[in-house]
Amino acid sequence: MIKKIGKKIIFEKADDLPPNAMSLGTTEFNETGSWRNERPVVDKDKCIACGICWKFCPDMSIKEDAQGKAEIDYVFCKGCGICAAECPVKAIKMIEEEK
Amino acid sequence: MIKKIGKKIIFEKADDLPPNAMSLGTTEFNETGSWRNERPVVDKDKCIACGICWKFCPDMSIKEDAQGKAEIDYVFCKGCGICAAECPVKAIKMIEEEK
Amino acid sequence: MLEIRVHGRGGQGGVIASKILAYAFAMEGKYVQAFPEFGVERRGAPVTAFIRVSEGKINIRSKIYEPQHLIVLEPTLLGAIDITEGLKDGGFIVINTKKRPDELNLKVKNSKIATVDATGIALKYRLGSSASPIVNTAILGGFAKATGFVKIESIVEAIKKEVPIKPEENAQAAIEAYNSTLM
Amino acid sequence: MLEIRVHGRGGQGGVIASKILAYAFAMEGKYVQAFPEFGVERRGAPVTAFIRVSEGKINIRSKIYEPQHLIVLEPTLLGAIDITEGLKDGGFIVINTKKRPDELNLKVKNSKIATVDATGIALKYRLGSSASPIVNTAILGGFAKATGFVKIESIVEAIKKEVPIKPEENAQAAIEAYNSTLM
Amino acid sequence: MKYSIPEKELINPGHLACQGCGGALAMRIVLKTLGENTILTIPACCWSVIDGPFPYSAVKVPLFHTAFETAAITAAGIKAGTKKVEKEYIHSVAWAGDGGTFDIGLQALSGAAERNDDIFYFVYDNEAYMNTGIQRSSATPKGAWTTTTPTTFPKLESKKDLDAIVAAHNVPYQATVSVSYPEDFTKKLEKAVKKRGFKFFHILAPCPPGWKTNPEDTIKLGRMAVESGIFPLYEIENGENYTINMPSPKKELKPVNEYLLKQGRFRHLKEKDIELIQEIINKRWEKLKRLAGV
Amino acid sequence: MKYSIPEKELINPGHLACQGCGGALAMRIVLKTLGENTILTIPACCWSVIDGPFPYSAVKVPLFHTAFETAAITAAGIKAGTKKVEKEYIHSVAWAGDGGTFDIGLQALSGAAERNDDIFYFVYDNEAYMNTGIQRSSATPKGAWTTTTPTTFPKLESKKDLDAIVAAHNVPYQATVSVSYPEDFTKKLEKAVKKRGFKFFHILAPCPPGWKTNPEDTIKLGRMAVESGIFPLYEIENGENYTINMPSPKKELKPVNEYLLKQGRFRHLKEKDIELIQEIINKRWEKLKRLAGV
Amino acid sequence: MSEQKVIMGNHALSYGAVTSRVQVVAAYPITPQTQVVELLSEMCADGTLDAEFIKVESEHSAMAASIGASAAGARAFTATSSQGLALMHEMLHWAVGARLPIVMGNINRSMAPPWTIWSEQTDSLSQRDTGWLQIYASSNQEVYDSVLIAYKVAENKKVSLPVMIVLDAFFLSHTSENVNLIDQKDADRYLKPYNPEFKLDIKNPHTFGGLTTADWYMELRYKIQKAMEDSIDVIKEAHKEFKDLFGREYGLVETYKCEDADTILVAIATAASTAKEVIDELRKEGKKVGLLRIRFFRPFPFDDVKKNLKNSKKVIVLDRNLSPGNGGIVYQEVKSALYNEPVKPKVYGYIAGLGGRDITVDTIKKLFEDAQKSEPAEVKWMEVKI
Amino acid sequence: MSEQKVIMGNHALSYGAVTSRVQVVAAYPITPQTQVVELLSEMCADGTLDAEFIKVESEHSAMAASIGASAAGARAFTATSSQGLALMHEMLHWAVGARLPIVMGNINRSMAPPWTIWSEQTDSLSQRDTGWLQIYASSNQEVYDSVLIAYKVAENKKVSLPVMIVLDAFFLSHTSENVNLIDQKDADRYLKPYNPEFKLDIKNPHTFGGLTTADWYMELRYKIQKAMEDSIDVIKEAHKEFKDLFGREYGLVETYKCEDADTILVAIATAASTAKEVIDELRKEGKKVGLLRIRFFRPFPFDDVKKNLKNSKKVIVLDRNLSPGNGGIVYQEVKSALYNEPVKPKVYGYIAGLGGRDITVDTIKKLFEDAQKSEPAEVKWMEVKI
Ligand SMILES: Cc1ncc(C[n+]2csc(CCOP(=O)(O)OP(=O)(O)O)c2C)c(N)n1
Ligand SMILES: Cc1ncc(C[n+]2csc(CCOP(=O)(O)OP(=O)(O)O)c2C)c(N)n1
Ligand code: SF4
Ligand code: SF4
Ligand code: SF4
Ligand code: SF4
Repeated sequence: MIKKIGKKIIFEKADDLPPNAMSLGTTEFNETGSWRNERPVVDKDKCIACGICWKFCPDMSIKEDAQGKAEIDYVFCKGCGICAAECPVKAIKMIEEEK
Repeated sequence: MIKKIGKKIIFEKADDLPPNAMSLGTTEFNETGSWRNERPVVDKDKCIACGICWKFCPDMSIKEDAQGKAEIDYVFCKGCGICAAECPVKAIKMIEEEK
Repeated sequence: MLEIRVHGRGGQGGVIASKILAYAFAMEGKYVQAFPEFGVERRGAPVTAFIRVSEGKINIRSKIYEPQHLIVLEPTLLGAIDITEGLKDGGFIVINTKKRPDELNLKVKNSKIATVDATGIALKYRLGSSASPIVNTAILGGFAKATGFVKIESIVEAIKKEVPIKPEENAQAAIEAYNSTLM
Repeated sequence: MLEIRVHGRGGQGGVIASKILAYAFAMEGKYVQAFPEFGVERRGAPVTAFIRVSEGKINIRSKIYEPQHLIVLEPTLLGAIDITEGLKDGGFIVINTKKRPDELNLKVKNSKIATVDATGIALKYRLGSSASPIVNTAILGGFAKATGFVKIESIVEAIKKEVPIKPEENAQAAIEAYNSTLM
Repeated sequence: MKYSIPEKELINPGHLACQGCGGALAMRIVLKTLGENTILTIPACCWSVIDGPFPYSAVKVPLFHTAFETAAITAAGIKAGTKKVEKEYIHSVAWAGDGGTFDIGLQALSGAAERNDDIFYFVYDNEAYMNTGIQRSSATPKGAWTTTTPTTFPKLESKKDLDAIVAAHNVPYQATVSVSYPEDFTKKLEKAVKKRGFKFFHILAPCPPGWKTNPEDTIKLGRMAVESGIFPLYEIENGENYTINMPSPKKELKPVNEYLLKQGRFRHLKEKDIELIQEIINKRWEKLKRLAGV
Repeated sequence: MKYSIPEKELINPGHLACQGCGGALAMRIVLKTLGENTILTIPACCWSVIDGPFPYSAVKVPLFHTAFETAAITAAGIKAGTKKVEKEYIHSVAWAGDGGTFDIGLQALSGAAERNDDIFYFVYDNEAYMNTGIQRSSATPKGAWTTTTPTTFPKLESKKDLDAIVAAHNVPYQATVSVSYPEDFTKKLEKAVKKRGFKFFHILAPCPPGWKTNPEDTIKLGRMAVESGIFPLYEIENGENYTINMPSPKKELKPVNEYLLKQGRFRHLKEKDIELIQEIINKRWEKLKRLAGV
Repeated sequence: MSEQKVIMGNHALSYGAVTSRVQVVAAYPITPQTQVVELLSEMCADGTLDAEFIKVESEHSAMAASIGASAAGARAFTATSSQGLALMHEMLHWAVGARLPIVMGNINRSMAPPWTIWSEQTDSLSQRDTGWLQIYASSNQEVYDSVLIAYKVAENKKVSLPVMIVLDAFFLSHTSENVNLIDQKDADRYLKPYNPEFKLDIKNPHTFGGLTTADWYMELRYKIQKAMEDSIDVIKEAHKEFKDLFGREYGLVETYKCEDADTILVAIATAASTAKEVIDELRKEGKKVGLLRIRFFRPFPFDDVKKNLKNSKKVIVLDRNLSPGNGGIVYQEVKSALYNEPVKPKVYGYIAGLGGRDITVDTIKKLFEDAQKSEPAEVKWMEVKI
Repeated sequence: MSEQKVIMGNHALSYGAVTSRVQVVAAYPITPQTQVVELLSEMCADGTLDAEFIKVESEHSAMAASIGASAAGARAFTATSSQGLALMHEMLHWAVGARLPIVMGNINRSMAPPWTIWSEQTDSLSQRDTGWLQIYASSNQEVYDSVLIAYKVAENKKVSLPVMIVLDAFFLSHTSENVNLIDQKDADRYLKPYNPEFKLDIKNPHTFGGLTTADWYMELRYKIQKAMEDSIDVIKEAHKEFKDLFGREYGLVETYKCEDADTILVAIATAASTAKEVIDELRKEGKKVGLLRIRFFRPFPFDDVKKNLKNSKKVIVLDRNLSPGNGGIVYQEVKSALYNEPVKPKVYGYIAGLGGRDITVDTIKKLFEDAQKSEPAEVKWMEVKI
């Protein structure tokens, strides 16, 4: 029997598997936020909602908040820093993750 | 033991063979004159020794005679007719092989 | 079991001839096999094909080493190769030539020789080009006549089914050959 | 047999650290094995490597499931993954951090914890870039000090032989780490 | 928030690309425009890892993982299959790295282009075999370090001119694009979606570990590549009609040295090496302008 | 007798080519100039039969028969080997048919060209897979019959522009040549022999059974191909410098219909098909002249 | 209703594909397979067959295209031989791992170098570890029928594996003989349209073949082996249904006068057909001999082989192939299959007929003679000139 | 004089190539082989190795280039893994038919799909019919030493065949351990420059591999088989000379406590190394167990296998591979080898460790346990989750 724990898929035995290794779930099981050394932090006051950070994020980790401003999805954000680098008004800062 | 009968190479047994199928003789064993339906015949009077037939023969079957004129090597000539077609003075005729 | 060998030159259609002939036999309810000599012959080089015909299923699947009958599409081959290699006694040899059988001087012991001018017939029906007429259908008429093994009607029907270009003319050529075969 | 596990992130040199350490042991006459966790980890993702050390030939060639000792190159990992999985009692854990062992609050039963500021030392010797300093050589000094299993001289020599870029500085970093390890 | 490219995401986060991966971003942009009537074929490349391990997947369209050398032909096979079994028109998409395209997959690509198979072919070009740890491909630029072109003997040969090779096949549509210019990219995709036959996209996709660059510089590097003319953006229709999109053919190219020196893989280059590279760029740029008739 | 090309023969008669084979003649011409310091690599093609069955061989230089798809790379391997073990400079020569070049061998060819491997590559182009009995290759011209492009559905696609593909690799020397112009052919060979790096020759080699032509017309057809501009003779150096040798760029091309209709493989073509083909030729000829700057 | 034709083995394959209503054909020419492709391309051109024909640039691509088409849910067909088969090798593994019911004809031809175009089974037998089902045919009728049977088996959800139909170069491929073609309507009753459990489906998007770690890869291989084992019954059913509809009977193996035989010849392909002549002759001489023709070499028909051989005293295996450094492949596998049986016949292995050397009635007789008077050995050669 | 290093198996291959003074390297990267190529390209770049390095565009070309170089008389080396090996397949046959003494490293990795990069021997074992000699190594020292031995054997005129050195992905390829490198001068005494009997030689021009009819093709295959058989003695000599010069001893097989064993485990590669631990443990428990490691799988060491197994009661074969539709490859071949012996042990076969699943001390113990209490079967799985 196939179990699901959150986004994780747990097989018990061969019979559970699709024979051709067909996918059954999404990579959202993989919380890549843990990869981060630095975290982007949005200064909402500065943000002009231009969408540039959203456009360039390779990890779909920028969302819109209620005000239409940028909001980071820390579950997945890998901390690459592209958003900070590309923000035209420097509304995003990268700060070191706590060690 | 490897025997040679004319240009033909006769093996007796596996030991005679080069292990990698290396050639030991030339295709001259193969008298391709037998393929001919028509034979080129040179009219030596017309031949101006321009060498054009020689140049175009795919079977190296045109030689020089004592006068420097074209001579056909009937052992190999396959009778394609190129020489006759290309001869600028029509010194070569194709005539049917006897049946 | 009938075992027949066909001789021709690369490009002449000897292999197709063998197939048509086999088909003709098959239409008469026989089991057949037709196959070429397994080579890489080029245009102009001598080629060979074979036919087996039997009342029952043919299990044997090796080559034919000792045919009983021969079909020769190209008279110039008679000088070039030994067409009678392995030939069994007592069969038929059908040859495309203008000559009469007795003019040929073939060294065979007990075979019956038949000749037919398949080239002339092919030219008449404009089969192939004049430089290389296609004689493979005509000669089958000769074979039918000489041997009596297969009906000319079967040959004609096989030709009509198997020959894509000018089937009618090819059939006519076979009939004409049938009618002009010399023995 | 010593069995050691190394934790780091893709790009930090944890696998090389394991190899240098193994080499250092080998120079002291030991038989060694050093190998990475066999994965496809990308830059940033957690990676693991292993070392076996023995007096005799090592025949066993399966992975290490229950290491006795740990080396942790990246303090942020302590939160991200369970570094103590399968850990045997009674070994050493050497961690790159500015903190003192007792500040770490690690849930381990009987392991001795040592810390060393490998990052600080790497930065000082300009190993790697300031954004991603290379801490793998420094921490080995800490390991030598904490465990006493291998001489710092062997570590230094192994570094000099194995590290192609800035071997001297890396060696110095290891020595400085050796001298500043806290337990 | 302003959305200058389609809002809809057809890939999921949690995928396994490195921090700042240009190749991941490229896929994100492409799927936005192609939409759900798309079937992907991916040969061995970083994306065979990025998409996630079984039983997970990052993309929300069907994806067939195929052998390294077969991207174009597998996509052509899929196209032929869908023609027979599906009622809807389907974009059959081959998505490969530069190694899978310029090298081991070139023959299949050329075959599909010659037959004008009705597929999309995308190469996300990170200029080396990244998935196996940064070895030279024929897309690796002259002078670059890789693990098989050590700094003692960096790559001698120029980058293979794949775009010219594809153009020689006279395919209906082809373009060079960059993750740093998503709007240009999207516009070209929209154009191509309407065409039938073979459509080819060459994407420059910066790769932080492979180029030895900082992840946050991915977009910047893509921009510098375009502006310096080392990777100009242009389209070709039917192998003949060239349109240069960027940089402006009227302006001078920005010098390439800044682009090169931002990357660890070029850091060993001497000044005269860089000059040589600059020369080659200038020459190619002139040629491109000639072809575009500007 | 007058010898306008080198007299020496490096192949033997008795070989197994058909009557009037252009491919056989091509080899004869090439070996005359390359001479005895030559090692041939031949993949599957008519020449694997022409050379003769074991234990015989038609050529008087070393010849290595190799797999169909590997001509260029096997020759590159041989070159690398001889570099290490031979004192003399050796011409390592890949000799392949169009199928082995345009299709299944293209990738190896492109790889060798990209690395600028120091070899000769000759394709004798008879415009189909002849050895296996006349199947379509990507070198088969538009409109031609082959056994896989029956007259009910003759080849749709144009001949792949391999010369442009090779040119995109910027190789030191490449040329188109014809067996009907042995002197031009020889001159180019002499030029190429002096170059180091990748040298490419594209030979049009008429094939009587494959083209359904009379054997005696082989040379004539080669000439008509050149004069009609369907196969112009030209050279390219470093992928850039084009020189047109024949026909004269100053004169009008001869119409192609005579060339086509002499061949059985085109006999099914309708007038408008021929017009279309003529148009394509004219366009390509204009393009070639543009590239050559004439 | 059925039509009788006289066709070569290659055309039997083509007609089999047509009768099976294949939807995508991707193939590349090679002697001795070309006629398969030529006829199919004609029939696609003139509309006889409603299929996409991809004229690929290599066999590697032929298999890759077939894989793509099959993954998209279409019925895919291809054919090749020797070098072409070898060039496909990576993709042969692929078709299996992807569990795609592709059917391919392979015309056996010996492997180069030196160049050769003649019959030998090393090309396909050396693919024995790729996971393809393999049928070795011994007549053109069997070739034709096997195409339909192959799809029937391959597409069965319990199997989902590709099938190779193997025929000897020239001895079948170029030999024309009587073949009864099945009426399309009847064929359609036997073989239903392909309706895959999984396919690339935009309405139900999934990824196929993603990176699989040590956690589950082994189980996927287990499932392939299981499918092979399950295919035995599926094949038997397919054969039974075929017989019921069309009257022709096939098995995993074919036996000929085995019941009371004390010496049994094991062979595959056309050599087994010729061997029947020998069996008949020897039987006439009063010798208790029989023939076991292995028709399905994969899955290896363990039960049939054991059952039919166990009561014999001597087994003679004829191998038209060579695994250098070991010996004949069928010999090896037959011995291995019998190994753990309580009572075992002596098993003799002979290699014969490589590179197109003819296997005649005489050749086969010699095997019986030699096995009478000698002991088995790892590698014995028949009719090699040494 | 020799230097000790701590190197991964991949580098052991590279160093082996350097010590063997290879002249042409043509290779293409693939996980888990890349380090072999990377180190060699570095050493070619900096002059440590005086060789031509051809950075080919595919593995198919890697083997073709090696073939060309070897045919020209140079010592050629390459390395690959799984998909790359499979892609070379046609050229593997080629190297054998052309009789070229190429040496290749293959890092075992399971075959896709699904994608996988982990250890399993199906990739190389499924090349068992191509005619390559195959060495399965179980330590990095053995990998390194085997490169020299491989050339020594391959280049012997009696052999003239290519050799594959196989090492498990990660378990050897990426595992660094103590390796003693041989001093170049000593190595040169062992391995002389390659001096081929035949080569592409402008001074003595010949054609190689021309079309060969049924007249003689079979005899050429016979010679390949003969070379395989002759290689047994050549290998033994090469091992002896190696031992005399460098002190390390190898055999076609390695035995461990076999003499008095009633149960013997047969395994290849690293699993056989781990098994020694198990043998030791079980011996301590008083069990008479032993290990037979097959080092050369081609030529198959019939005599050594028979000799060492014939006095045992039970043989357990561990297969990290699968031939779908048959079973474990080593199992099959061992049974086949023992078949005609007068007295035969029971032979058990188990499939374990596919796709990188770890084969631990526990795994191997379970084999012994299972074989104690059960009967053999065609296919048994160990540690598969069903
Ligand atoms: C036949 C074959 N050879 C080699 C490999 C190993 N391999 C997997 S991905 C890869 C590199 C891919 O490079 P590229 O196409 O440039 O994509 P990238 O990894 O850079 O995204 C290689 C060499 C393989 N999977 N198959
Ligand atoms: C891998 C592989 N596929 C197919 C073949 C069969 N084959 C041999 S020659 C040939 C055609 C060669 O065509 P081309 O290269 O144009 O040369 P030509 O025969 O026309 O001279 C083919 C398809 C082969 N030998 N190997
Ligand atoms: S740091 Fe990178 S991953 Fe995180 S939100 Fe910014 S762009 Fe996305
Ligand atoms: S780029 Fe900067 S300003 Fe624009 S939406 Fe993002 S955070 Fe806001
Ligand atoms: S190596 Fe490069 S291309 Fe591959 S995932 Fe990482 S950043 Fe992307
Ligand atoms: S088929 Fe054509 S190319 Fe081949 S040998 Fe005959 S004429 Fe020459």
